[in-house]
Order: sequence, then structure tokens, then C-alpha cells
Amino acid sequence: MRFVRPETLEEAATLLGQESGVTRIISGGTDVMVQMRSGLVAPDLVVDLKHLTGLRSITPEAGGFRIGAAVSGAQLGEHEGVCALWPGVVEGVQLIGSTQVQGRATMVGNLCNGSPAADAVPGLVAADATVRIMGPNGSRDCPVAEIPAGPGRTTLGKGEFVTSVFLPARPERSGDAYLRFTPRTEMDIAVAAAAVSLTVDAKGVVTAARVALGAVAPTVMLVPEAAAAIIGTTLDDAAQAALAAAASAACNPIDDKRGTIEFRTRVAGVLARRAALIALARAGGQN
Amino acid sequence: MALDNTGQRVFKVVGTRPPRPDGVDKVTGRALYGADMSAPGMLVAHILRSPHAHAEIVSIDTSAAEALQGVKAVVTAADFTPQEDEYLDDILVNCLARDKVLYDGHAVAAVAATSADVAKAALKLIKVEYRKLPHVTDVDAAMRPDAPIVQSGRSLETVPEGMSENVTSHCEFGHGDLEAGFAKADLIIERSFTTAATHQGYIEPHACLATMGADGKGDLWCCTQGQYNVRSICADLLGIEASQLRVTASEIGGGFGGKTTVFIEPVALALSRKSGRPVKIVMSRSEVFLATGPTVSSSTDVKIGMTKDGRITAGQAHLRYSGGAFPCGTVDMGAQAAFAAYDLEAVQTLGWNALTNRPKEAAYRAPGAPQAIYAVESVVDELCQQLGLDPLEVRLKNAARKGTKSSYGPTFDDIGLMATLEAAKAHPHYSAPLGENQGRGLSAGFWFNFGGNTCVTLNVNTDGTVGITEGNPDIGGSRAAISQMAAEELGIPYDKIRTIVADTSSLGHNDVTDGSRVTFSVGLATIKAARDAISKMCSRAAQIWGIDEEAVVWEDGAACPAGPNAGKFPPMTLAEIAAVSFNTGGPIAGHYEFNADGAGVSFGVHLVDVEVDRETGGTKVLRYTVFQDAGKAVHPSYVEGQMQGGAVQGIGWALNEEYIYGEDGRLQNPGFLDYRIPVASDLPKIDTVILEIPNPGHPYGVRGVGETPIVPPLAALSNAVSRAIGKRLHSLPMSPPRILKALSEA
Amino acid sequence: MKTIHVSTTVNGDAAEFICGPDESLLDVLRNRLGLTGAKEGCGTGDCGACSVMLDGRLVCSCLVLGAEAEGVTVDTIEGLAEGDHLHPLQQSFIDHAALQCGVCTPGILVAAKALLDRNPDPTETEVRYWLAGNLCRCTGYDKIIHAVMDAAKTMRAA
Amino acid sequence: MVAVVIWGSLRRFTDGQGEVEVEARNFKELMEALSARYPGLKPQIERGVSLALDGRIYREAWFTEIGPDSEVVLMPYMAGG
Repeated sequence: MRFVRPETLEEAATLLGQESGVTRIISGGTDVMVQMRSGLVAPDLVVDLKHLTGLRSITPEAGGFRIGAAVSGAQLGEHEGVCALWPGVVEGVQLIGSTQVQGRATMVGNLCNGSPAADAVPGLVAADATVRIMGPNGSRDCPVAEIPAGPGRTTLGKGEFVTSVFLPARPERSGDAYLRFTPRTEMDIAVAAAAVSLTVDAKGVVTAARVALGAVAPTVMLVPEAAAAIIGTTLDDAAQAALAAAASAACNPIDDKRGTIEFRTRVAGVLARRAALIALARAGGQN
Repeated sequence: MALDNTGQRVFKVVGTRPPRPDGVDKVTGRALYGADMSAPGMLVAHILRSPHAHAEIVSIDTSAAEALQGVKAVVTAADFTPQEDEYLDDILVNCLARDKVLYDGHAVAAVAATSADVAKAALKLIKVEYRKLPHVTDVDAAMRPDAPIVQSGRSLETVPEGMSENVTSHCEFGHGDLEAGFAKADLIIERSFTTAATHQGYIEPHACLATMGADGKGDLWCCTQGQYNVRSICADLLGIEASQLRVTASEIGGGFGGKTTVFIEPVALALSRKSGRPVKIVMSRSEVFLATGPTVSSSTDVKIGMTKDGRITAGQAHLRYSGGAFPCGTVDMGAQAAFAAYDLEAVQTLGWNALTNRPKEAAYRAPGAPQAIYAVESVVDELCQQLGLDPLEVRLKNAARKGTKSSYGPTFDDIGLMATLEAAKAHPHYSAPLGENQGRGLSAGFWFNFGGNTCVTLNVNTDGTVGITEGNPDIGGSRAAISQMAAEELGIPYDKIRTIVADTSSLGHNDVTDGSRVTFSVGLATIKAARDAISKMCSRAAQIWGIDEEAVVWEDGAACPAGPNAGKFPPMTLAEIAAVSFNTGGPIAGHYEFNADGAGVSFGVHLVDVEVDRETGGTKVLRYTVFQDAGKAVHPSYVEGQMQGGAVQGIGWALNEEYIYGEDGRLQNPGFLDYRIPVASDLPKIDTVILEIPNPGHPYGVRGVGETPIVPPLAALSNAVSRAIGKRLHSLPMSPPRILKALSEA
Repeated sequence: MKTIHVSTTVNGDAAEFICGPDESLLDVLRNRLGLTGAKEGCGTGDCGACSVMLDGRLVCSCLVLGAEAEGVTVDTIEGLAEGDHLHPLQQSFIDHAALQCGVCTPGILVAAKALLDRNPDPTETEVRYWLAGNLCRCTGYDKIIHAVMDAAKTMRAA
Repeated sequence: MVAVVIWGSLRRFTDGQGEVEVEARNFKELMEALSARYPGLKPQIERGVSLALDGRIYREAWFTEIGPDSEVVLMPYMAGG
């Protein structure tokens, strides 16, 4: 195994593109180190990027924020602007691991690890965030929702890597929230998860919404039917029930050591409903 | 040794909370644990483990591994001589599989090399040909006549004919006429329960450093609850004399029973003998889960009869335990402990142990008792619910007390159960209001406590300080308690004493740190060693004063003339006597060695409030109070610590911890991510109430306290959840999917 | 595998070491720098026994490559006391009997210090959540939480 | 004579009796007398038994004296964690 710290993004893309063996990028390293140690992967090349310009900074952009790929959960949580604009995204990121893991873990790492249960991802999908990708052919942008391809897999091409996440500006009276279920309060992986981002009008009617679910399908998924269930409502009891039902109906989970199909399906609906209520409160609406 | 007249005794040091002697080492990172020791020229060893739950080993070819540069030794079972003694042979086969691998993760071979990388690369070069065999991991399945046989010919003569060969032992306890007892009942409830295997979950993985020369002399550094036990097992397995092997116990990062045996130590010694170099083995966390000893898994049927006014008329339990792939006697203890908290006219418990393709059980805090008492206390609680009775009143009505013929045979002497129940009843927790979806659970618990072989040497230094040498690793503050008892007895300040834990060559045999024995047994030996030293110091003073030895007594840390007739001499302090010891006959030391009995049983009562989220099945523990009889709490902080720590291990067992096996018989959760021990944010404050009902078998009244606290939480949590949701679960852990499923079943 | 030369700062002192590219910072501290205070309880970031500070951030040293220590500062349990003067947290842990076996203690102390450095007056709940990544199997956490709260009080008064 | 209470699963080796009488002044003599009188008990006694004497458990001490009026209960040899 080689450990390399390239001087530029371009150099990193070239290195990664030319390597014939297994490559890994380390920024937080909290997944890669575990996989290496367990023998799950034996990379031939590990590339450390976090010293490169911009990768550890959060910068305002077009009313939203561009967040470098190596920004840790702890750093993100300390950024008042992001916390105020996208609290649901931040709470998802901050649920990854312990305080110690937060000191290193990044939302980009969480995304590119490809776990269906990744805590950072439903919030990003609900937020309609995009990532900027560097590769041998230069840079491109892509919606977060299009990155996961299945458990442990992404749509990134050979030599490609994410350099930043962009969280867009949002209208007034908007809010988002993320909830997951774990048996313990901390140090766990989501058994089911839901993120909701919504906007209400002056009367408290939901005018726009995005609902994303985690740990209930091979990838984190956007559930338009769940969003449709609450758009045009004040999130009254009927809308809440419709939301929960739509979320549960969209689930395609597995039975495993962490939870049953039945449990995940039911709880995903419950979480979607509860997250929507939190998002609504954050948007200033009332049900 | 009988209780001193403690009613009148005013303790000066015992009962206070001084800083522990090893405190600074442990808060500065200086304390050395198993993996913290190195030696010049040291090799690192790694172990090859079975990927199958059950398979015949057709062949092992280690030649390619041996040829790899940097590999200095490879061992397999072929490097050891099978032992005639079955107990020892089981330990050996567990350390390295012989003809068959018996569980996922069973060790097959080990490689010592110049680096961890080389050792790991060498493991990949070892060719093992397996022939897979059918496996069984569930205890009830293992007892069926058509179950795959884990090991043949291991059934004791106690097993009734016609049972599966996997059943290795059977036991029965009890007394009275069951039929007549049940006939007197107004309500009889019969239920079946299961509990998952759980792991002790000590934070420090097993580690050792072995050095063994061609001359047959060896040194072993390891984290263990008993260095003497490690020595005798390793000496036997390696065919060397015990005197030639010195075992030093490192500081120990938790054990809870799991470090009372060996897993890697004989392997490291064999590799060292073969390579002529020191060899270190440190287990990974997944190896700890896969191949060290969890507790038994269990399946239990309980039947209890009760009158309308809450009198238990008869109790019966059938316990089926599996201690993994080797015979295991834990069910005997469960069967004896099941009904120990009750005064019963008719009681019967039957137990069976069955082999399964799981790792060999190791003791875990009150081994066998939590599973059995969980089932019994659940049924008692359900009877109370159905008869509309207060569960605490019912326990008071039926509680075992002095003079009760216990469910396991003997008649109880002074025990603290009644007082403990009364304390719970009087506590504000018991009457505090509960909210919606909240429930309060109660359970009693019991453990036998043991004494055992113990040696202590107490050296009086010429500057008036005292050194104590004892032989039990300090797993939770025992150095402090031992120093306190010596200070109490000698009448000198606590900080004039330093207690150290000896290696096996520096002190006679000491049994393992288990059975809640150390503060009781080592404390008792320390008191006796102090009295031995005191008599010698009195004799020196008598010599100096020119009076009879009998005319000298020891008071407040000094020798004094026994009365006016003895003569008028100012008291001579310990320091004064010590200062002239070279002139009065030489160094002064006290010794005591014995096999301690009379540990005195221990009872505890736990109260817990929970709130259940009806939509997710999640359980939150809101409030927790532990009531326990400590006999005499020598260092109350560490007594509270035992009570709190045991309670939290029990909470984990009740709610989330479990060994999960797949269809393929492989362990699915060998790590702290999916084997969920409680974290700080899962828990409320754990309140403690220490009762002190003196143990008649100890001069200060001390009882063991370490094990009992893990017993009540299982039923206490289950009873609380049942009362919160109006449904009773019969399986542990009560994980959220199980609770949600119970809620959705109308 | 080609080894890497790393220059770093550990507990305020310059330190240099050579390590393998896949070697963890924890292994480097323990096996190459002789600092065995940080423990390996899991190797997967689930127990916190290996907690150290990396450029002022609390991390699990088992999840950091030794090579990543180049040019940064590392602070470990061995640097917590000043000479023979214990940090208030260390003293508080002894006074409150907040350790039994002690193997998780170094990691918990490093984590607790990181908390009090940024929040001198945490609530009990904040302490419990901050320390959720530090497993302790002996104490049930009760006395640990007390010790941290009490040390915070002492430090605020100082 | 000492009346010894044995546990249930050993009754099949004592002609169904839950309490047997043997001549013994201490634990060692008790084990020897039981083994001689009921050879079926021998394997269990060799594996290990404890003795509860007036409610107190003795695990190994051979010369633990047994008084004529003592309550004597045989138990399996046990260990803790």
C-alpha cells in the first residue's frame, strides 16, 4: 500500500485514475480505517486530500453553502450559518458515530461509503444538495441522490472523487429534520431513518416538500409519494397518517441482525411523520 | 473466622472512602495492562480461526507459512499432548482445535513472526482442509433427538437415558410435595422463557507476553483474574513444572468472570518455546467475541402457584442451558439459585446442559443465576398482576429469612433479604408517580458468594510503614479495601500501607478473583496476617519491657501493658517497635494462608422505571435504584460501583445485548457496534442503597457484593416493560423489534 | 510496504517516527513512541479507549493513520498532568472512585477534558452524550459523570 | 450417624432416598462413607462436591468437623465469576 498526499486536486485525479489496484481516499478515515483493519479492503493506494485548498472550509455561495469534502461533523456543527439554514442536514451528520468520530468523519465520506443506513445522506437528499466531483476529465456537479448505487457502491467513475457539497438557499418558512431509530441513544447504525424538508406558506400550508428514507432499501431513497401526501396540507392528522403510510409503502428493506422487514417498514413511517412535524415547527408552521 | 463483636465496634478506616492506591497510575496512563508490555526481540503472534460452525479438520498444511521470511514458529494442536483430565483437555482443545472445529472462530493454528504483518500474511498461507458438518446453535434444537451431535461421549451418568448425546449433564434440586403445593394454589401460571448468550464485554481484550527458554523455564505476563490458575493450567498443558513458570498478572481491564480461564496463554508459551523468543498475543475485539467465553444461552419453563392473598404454594422450574461446544456446569448453579429468594414448602428445579456449536462458556458474574431468576421473578410478577397484589408485599410475604430451608437445600443463617425489601418499600422511588407508557419493575436477586484459597503476607518496614503482598488482581478497587482492613487492624493510617499484587513465585497459591471472594477472603487473610504481626510486635515490646508476652495488648497502633499489674510503660507504636526490630529478633512480618469458607450469601432488590415508545418499541430507562446487603461496606464507593456496574450490565442484557447467529452458524455481531452494551447517554443515575447485615463468617461482617447486582435487572426490566405496555415478553433481550411485535399482536 | 517518515508534535514535544503506510496512529503511539496510555478496546472507533487530541480535536487514534500525524499536534493522556500536578479531572476521578478496572479511564479523561475545554459548565445530559463514545463496562457510568461534573465545578471556581 | 441431604438428581444412586445416613466426623469421612455406601455417587464426588454445614458452604476443607446435630447438605462444587 502507498500513502500519498498530492499537491493539487488534478494530481489526485491523475493518481487515482492511473492506479490499477484498489484505491481509497482518506479524509475522515472513519470508514476506510475500519474496512482496512477488518480485511474488507486492502487498498494499494490511499490518497489523503484534506490538506488541499478548500477541502476543509465552509463558504457561502448563492445564498447557500459550499462545504469542503474534508469538513468534519464537529466542524460543521460549529458553523452557525449551516446550522441555521439546514438544521436537519447537520443533525444527520452529527449522528454519525461518537464525539471522537465526529472529530474526523465527513458527510462526503458517509455518502461515498455507500451505506444504505448512512445518517448524513437522507438529509442531503431531502435538501436536494449537489456534490462537486473531480475526475480525470475535470469537474462536474451531480445531485446527492444520484451518488449511491447500492450497498457499498456509488456511481462515481474511475478516478473520480467528491470535493464539496453544495447546500442550496431556501425560501422563507422552510425547515428540515432528520430522525433515525437505533436501539441505543448513540453509537449505533440506523435501523430506519427519515429526513423531511418542507416549506410552508403564510397560512401554514405545505407548499413544497421532499422526504428521504434511509436503511429501508438498497440505497437512501427519495420518496415523492410521501412528499405528495403532505403538500397542500397543514400536516393535520390525516396528512400525517398519509405521509406515514406512503413512507412505509415505499420501503423495501431486508431482515438482518439490526431489524426485521416489518419493524423497519413500520418505523420508517413513524419517523417520517415525526420528522415532518419537527421540520414544520422549524419552518414556523403549526399543525 | 467468626464475626467480631461488631455491634460495638467503631471502625476508623473501614467504611471510609480513601483514594485507591493505584489511582494515580490509572488516571495518568501509567498503569500497565495486558497489551502494554514488550520484551526485547519480541515476536508477534496471530491466530488462524475456523470459518465454519462445525467441521472436521481433514488436514492442516503449515509448510508455506513456516517458509515465509520472518515466521519463527507455527503451532497447531499437534504441538500439544492431549490431557487425561477432561477439564484440562477441554481447555486445550478450546485453545487449538484438535480433530474438529466446534464453533465459528475456533482457533486452528497460530503463527509467531517478526511483525504483525508477516504473521497475518503467514496465516493466509496455512492450508486447512475442512469437511463441513451439520451444526446446531440453539439449545432447544440441540436437545432434540435428531440434532447434529457436537461432541460424542460427553454425557455424565446423571443424564437420563434416551436424551440427545448433546445433553451432558442433568441436575435436580428442591424439597416438599409439589403436587400438594400446587393443589393449594388459587392461581397457577406456567410460562416459557429464553435468554440470549451475552458477553462480559470487558473493554480490554485478552493479551499476553510469554517467554520460554530451552531450559523449560518460563515467564508469562497476562491480563487474568487469577495468575495461579493460569500457571497451573499452562504448566499442565505444556508439560512443565509449575515452579518453572512464573505468571505475573498485569493490571486487568475488566473480567467479570471472563478472564478466569485461558485462551491464548498456552499458545504463546508454545510459540515462545518453539522460537526461543518472547511472543506477544493480543486478541482483536472480534476474536474476543468469537472465541472467548460468553455466558450460557437458556430456555426455561417456570410454573408457580399462589393463593389469592399472595402466598406462594409451590414453584417448579425446568432449565435448559447451553455453555457452547463443551460440557458446562453452570445450569447447576442456576437450578440452585432460581427460587433462593423464597421461603417455599414445595419447590423443584431441574436442569440440563446441552452442547451447541458456540464458543465455550466462561463465567459471567453470578454465572447461571440471572437466567433462572429472570424466569422465576417474571412469573411471580405476572401472578401479582393477575391477582391484583403489590409485588413488593408479595415478596415480603414469601421472602427467605433466617431459618428458611433454602430451595437448594441448606437452612439460611442471617441473611439480608427482608431488610433489603423493607428498604425498597420505604424508598421514595417505590411510591413515585408514573406517567403514560411508563412502568415500574421490581426483582429480587441472589448469589451464593464464595471464599477460597488465599495467602497474604504483611511486612512491617523499619520506618513504620507496612507492605502487603496479596495474590488477587485488583479488578475494582480491592487494593484499597485490603489496605483499609490492614490499617483498621494495625491501628495505623491508611496511607502508611501499600498493597501489591504478587506474581506466582512471590506468594503461595491464591484462587481466582471470582465468586465475589476478594474483599471477603483476602480481607480476612489480611486481618489474620495483621493479627499475626501484632502478636509478634507485642512479643518484641514484652521483650524490651522485660515482661510476659501475655501482659501486652495492642491498642490504637501501639503495644501497651495489658493493665496496671503488667508494669508501667509508655505504649510503643508500630513505628517504634519496627525501628528497633533488627535489635529485637529481626524483621517483622505477619502471614496467613487458608481456604476461606463462610462467605455468606447475598441478596439484592432492584427497582426500575421505564418508558416505552409504543410506535418504535424503544425502551428508555428513567430511574433505577439498587438495594443490597453488603454485610459491611469496607469502601462504600467501590461497593456502590459494583452495584451500579452490575445493574448496568443487567440492563444491557435485558434490552439489547445478544449473540446473534446466522443460518450458517456464524456469529453475526462480533463487535461493539452490533453487540450493544449500554453507553452513558442510555442511562439515568443509578441510585444505590447499601444495607449492612453483618456476615457471621467474617470478623467485620463483610459479604461479597460483586456478583449479585447483575441478577435482578433482567426481570426488573421485563416486569417494568410489561407494566408499561400491558404485554409480557418472554425472551431477552427485549429489543425494539420484539417489543413492537408484542404490541402489534392484539 | 514502504515506510513513511513522520515529524509531529506529541504532548508539546517534537517527535519523529517511521511507520508503515497502513499503521494506525494508535499503534504508532503504543509501539513506536512508547505511549501505552491510549488503549485498543475495539480498533473500530466504537469504544473510545484510544481517544487522543489531534490538532485540538477529539479523535479515536485507531481511526487515524500514523502518516496523517505529519505536521500536526497530538495530545495524549500522558500529557494531561503537569509534572506531578494532576489535572482536576484526574483528581476528581480518584476522589469519586470513577474507575474500577481503569482501562477506559485514559480515553474518558481525554474526552472529558475536550468537553470542558469547550463547555466549562455542561449539563449532566451533555456529559452523558459527549461521553457516549467511551464505553465503560465496570462503573455503569454513574461515578464518571459525577466526577466530570465535579471537576467542571472545581475548574470554574479556579 | 450423620443425616446427609443430597440433591435430587443423585437420588437414583441412593435407592431413591433424598436423605441418607452415614458415619462421618468430617467432610473427608463423609465423602468416603458416601462413596463406599453408594458407589453411584462416586463420579460426582470425584468431580467435586461442596458441603453446606448449618447453612454455611464449604467447598474443599476435608477436616471441616460435622457435629452430630449439624444440618448437612451436599451440593455441587461451584464457582463464581
